[in-house]
Amino acid sequence: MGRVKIVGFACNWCCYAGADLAGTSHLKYAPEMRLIRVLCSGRIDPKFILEAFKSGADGVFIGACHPGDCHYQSGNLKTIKRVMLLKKYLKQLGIEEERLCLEFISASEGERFQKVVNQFVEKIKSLGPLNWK
Amino acid sequence: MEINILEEFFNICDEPIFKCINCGVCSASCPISKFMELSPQKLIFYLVNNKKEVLEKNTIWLCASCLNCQARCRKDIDFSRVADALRHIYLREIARKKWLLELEIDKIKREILTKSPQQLFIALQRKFAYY
Amino acid sequence: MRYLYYPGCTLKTTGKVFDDSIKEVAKVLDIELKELTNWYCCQAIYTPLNDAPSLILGAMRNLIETQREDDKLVTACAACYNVLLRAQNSYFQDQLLKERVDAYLEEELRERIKIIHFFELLEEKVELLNSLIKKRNSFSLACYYGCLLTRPKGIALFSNDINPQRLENLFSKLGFNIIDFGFKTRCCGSYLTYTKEEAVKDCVEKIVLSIEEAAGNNNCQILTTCPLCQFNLENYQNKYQVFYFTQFLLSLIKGD
Amino acid sequence: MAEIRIGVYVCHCGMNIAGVVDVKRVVDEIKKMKNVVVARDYVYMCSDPGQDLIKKDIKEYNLNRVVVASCSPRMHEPTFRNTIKEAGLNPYLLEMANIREQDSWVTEDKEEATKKAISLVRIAVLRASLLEELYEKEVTVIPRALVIGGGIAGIQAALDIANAGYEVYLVEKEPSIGGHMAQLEKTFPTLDCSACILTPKMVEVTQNKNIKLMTYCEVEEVSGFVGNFKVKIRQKARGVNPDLCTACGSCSIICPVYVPNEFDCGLAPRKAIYRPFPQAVPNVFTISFKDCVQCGLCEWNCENFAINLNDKDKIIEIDVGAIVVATGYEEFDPRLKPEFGYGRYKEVLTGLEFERILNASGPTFGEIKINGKVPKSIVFIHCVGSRDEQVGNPYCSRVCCMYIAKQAHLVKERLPDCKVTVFYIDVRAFGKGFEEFYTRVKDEGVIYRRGSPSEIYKRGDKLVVRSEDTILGEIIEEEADLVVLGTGLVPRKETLELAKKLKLSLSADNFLLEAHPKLRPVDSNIDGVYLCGCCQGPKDIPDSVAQAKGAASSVIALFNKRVVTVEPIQAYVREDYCSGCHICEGLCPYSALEFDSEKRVMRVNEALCRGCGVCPSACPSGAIVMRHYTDEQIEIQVGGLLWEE
Repeated sequence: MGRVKIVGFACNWCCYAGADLAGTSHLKYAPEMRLIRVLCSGRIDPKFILEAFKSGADGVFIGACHPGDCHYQSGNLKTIKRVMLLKKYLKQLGIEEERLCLEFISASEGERFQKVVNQFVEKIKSLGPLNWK
Repeated sequence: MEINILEEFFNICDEPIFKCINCGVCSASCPISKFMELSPQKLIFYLVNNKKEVLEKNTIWLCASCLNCQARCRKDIDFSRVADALRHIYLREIARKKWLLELEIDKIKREILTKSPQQLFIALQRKFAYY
Repeated sequence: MRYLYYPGCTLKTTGKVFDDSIKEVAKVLDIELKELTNWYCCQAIYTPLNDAPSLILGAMRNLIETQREDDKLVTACAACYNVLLRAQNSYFQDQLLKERVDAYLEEELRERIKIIHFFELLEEKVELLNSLIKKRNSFSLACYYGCLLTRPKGIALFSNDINPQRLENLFSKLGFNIIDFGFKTRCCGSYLTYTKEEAVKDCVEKIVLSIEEAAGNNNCQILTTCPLCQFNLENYQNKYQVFYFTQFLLSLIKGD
Repeated sequence: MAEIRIGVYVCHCGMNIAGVVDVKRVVDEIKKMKNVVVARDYVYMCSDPGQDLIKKDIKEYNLNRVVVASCSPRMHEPTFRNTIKEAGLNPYLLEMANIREQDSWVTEDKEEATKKAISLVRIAVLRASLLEELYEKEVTVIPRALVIGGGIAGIQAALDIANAGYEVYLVEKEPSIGGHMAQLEKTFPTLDCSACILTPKMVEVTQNKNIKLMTYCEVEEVSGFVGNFKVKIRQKARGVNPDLCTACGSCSIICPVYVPNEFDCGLAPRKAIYRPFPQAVPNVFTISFKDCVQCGLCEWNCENFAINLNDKDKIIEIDVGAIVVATGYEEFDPRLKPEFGYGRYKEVLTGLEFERILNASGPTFGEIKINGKVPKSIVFIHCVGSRDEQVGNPYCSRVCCMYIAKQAHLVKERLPDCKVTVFYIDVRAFGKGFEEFYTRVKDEGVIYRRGSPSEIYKRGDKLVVRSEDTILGEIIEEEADLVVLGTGLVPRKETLELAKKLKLSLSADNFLLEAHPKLRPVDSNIDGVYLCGCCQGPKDIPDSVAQAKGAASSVIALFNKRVVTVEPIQAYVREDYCSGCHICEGLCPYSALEFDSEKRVMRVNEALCRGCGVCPSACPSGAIVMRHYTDEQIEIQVGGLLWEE
């Protein structure tokens, strides 16, 4: 089956608003993307991501503000570092690093949200389900 | 022959012609638009309205792909691609060789034919015939 | 420096003057041009249709050849330059097209080939060039670019498609008076010579008018970068002399 | 702990949700979940009957958690929080599932959309079961406002706030307030003299005791939040003491340096010590130090000793409760469209430049002259830099159609024999009195031809405008002595920097983004920061004034409340888990984490914490808890998304 499971995290101020804009503009994207709202991408503890992979996620998506635009000054910069480190760790665990994706999407980039989500879901579909236990 | 020109067009070309606001900047910038039976802007308007007459106009054969219009188009439409696509529709659906039918190669002045750059002749062949 | 050189069909025949002058200018500037061993016709025009990948095969074959010899590619013919560049660009941008084209090719193009116009090499050596010039004439220069080197925006050699200045800059550094006219990137009429001669006449007339307007009383010569422009401008007007820019440079270096 | 009783409410939103998502199925699925006492669907949950339904159920079923599945929480979370508050529940026991913006509107397949909706509602229910009561805190508002930008919008906003009895700082980066409106000759469509209606307002600003006018100043840094902003303002070195200057002008007369006057769009010169225009407010001179040669003549000539050539920039710090951004627009630079020859031909002017030519106090004193000659034919070109994807401005600038009509009218009025041709693509005369004005101008003999010109070149001493008349279908080459480009409006570069400082969002066209395009047009994405005028998007004077009044009344409403409630979404430290390792300390952008040296643990300063949650995700011992976004609450959502269906 081509069905994949994806966990999305979005910061309230940029990516979540961008996703809402994609909605108000009626831009269709892959229904596999389901977002969990957090106030800042800096809230995303690496353990949530590992937890997601452990519980059967095939891909994890993080939407943050563009560097320099963070509502909380620098939360997204911390996320960048965490994600970079986590990708190395994932590789060691035998998970393709492409399964974790960090994208910067501002509140006005509804179209971009649609594009990156579709690309990401496409990518995960081509990688197939994660067989990791 | 019955052809749905719009459908045929979108089969081979994805220029966003529906974005056209008919401002006419393409016609104005075209150095040869005064020799055209339909100016580029009008041609796109005809095409958008699915009029297959576009294939009978000399416009598509006169476009030399100089991209002057593309450089100025407000909506980023490349007219030369539109003309190319229509040309190909004509050559595939109506006649394989446009220039043999109408142009009569013998009428081209001999001194032009011998002096002119090779690429000119190849370009002409590529634009006017389909093998 | 050694480069692979792609002359194209015209420079081997009716554009021989251009070819010869390029080779000689390259020689005095210590640029080694080695002709691409197996070169094909670039197919003269770039026709991007969704269902006809064969229309860029010629250009792609040349790039594959270059890849085999593992080098940069220098061309001077404006049409070849334009076609090679645009073909390569769409090959790398359009995944579907790439797959279709690859089906016809013996090997795929792994990464972008650096395609250089001969003019860019001259720009780097402007000081050497200056010292080599024996005699300067008193003519003002009108640099006519034509369409193929200036468009489409973004990938063309001269990024400003309406009022490019690079040729002007080169020749003013060499000490020439420049005529800055309006129609320097307007189409010369191209192959309409065969099918609609009056259109070409009209185009050339407009270009000449524009030069006349800007030149005033100055003695003026036209420099071209393209065999097509050269032909049309030579053939349909007799007010000004027309030279390839390399041809003109060579005459300065030779001093005749 | 009391039993958790959740009520779930799925909204149809008319057909917006129900048209794609099988609402009944969602309800049926959710009813099966643990803790769900009642689940219902209703056509408009946000309507009064919808809200009453929730309130009734809370009473009847003794609910203690509510989940609403409808539109984005960014839209209606406050509404439903209020609803359950009225029914006696803590507002933070509400959870929303976004099944409109992030489901029904973005999913084509109905089956997929329903599945996604079930999954989204499911995680909302799971999260709801872990929600805790939180109590909002109140913070007093500093009843002082900052207005950035002294154009017509900024002036109007400042006056309205000041007249309501609150103090206002009005900051302007130029030496005088007035903005672009001061440069205009007449205003469309009523043909009021622009200066005559603006200058009284400018004077009112100086006379109003509540307004502290800060010209030649720029905002340097902003921190804080609604009700309590701290702003650093740079007072640029002016070289003249405004309290001593009598504006006699003797300094300017003797100054030997001539530079182009920005106010006249560079068409006339000014001195290095100058006043942009005679009606400037404040009426004082300013030295532009980038032009000044430090000859000292002005200092020597000033009788009041007002001049100080060693003046330095100063930083002023102010505390305000609200900020109004009114930074305006910039004219599009037509050099980006080289085919129009702007910058190459002196006879090609921008709209604003021609406005100065028409202006009685402009470089030609209102005489329409170009190169010293009266033009016999003038061509206007619409949409230069607007509706043009080549230069990245796909939007319509909204004012060009009408200002060209106005300028064409003024030309016809002053030079009846002059041939006036206007090249347009569409004429957008949408405002009050616009269409009538457009008809009047056409009736006066202005020729409107439909077509966008492709280039302008010279033939003899005439300019030739080449265009297609798309109605006639023929190519025309119109000769003209003067061409006026209908240049569009683009966002100011400085505004982009200011947006960074204030953390404001931008819309796709790079203008500032309003909180909601329809319902919150003056609010920004930051509480306590309001937008008005052209910084939010191109608009004409009445629209700018209306928006300024809207922004001002939002500020006044905020000040009248005296307090703002702060969301209690903050971190706290569980002291028995904290080892005092200080890792969190350096991460906090607000320095809200302090070390308690007695207990040797960290502590969150609640006055500073904004609730971003960077610290809890870094705490190695899990001692920091983020209220309303706890680890458990997020993890249960992750788990919920991955349930096997």
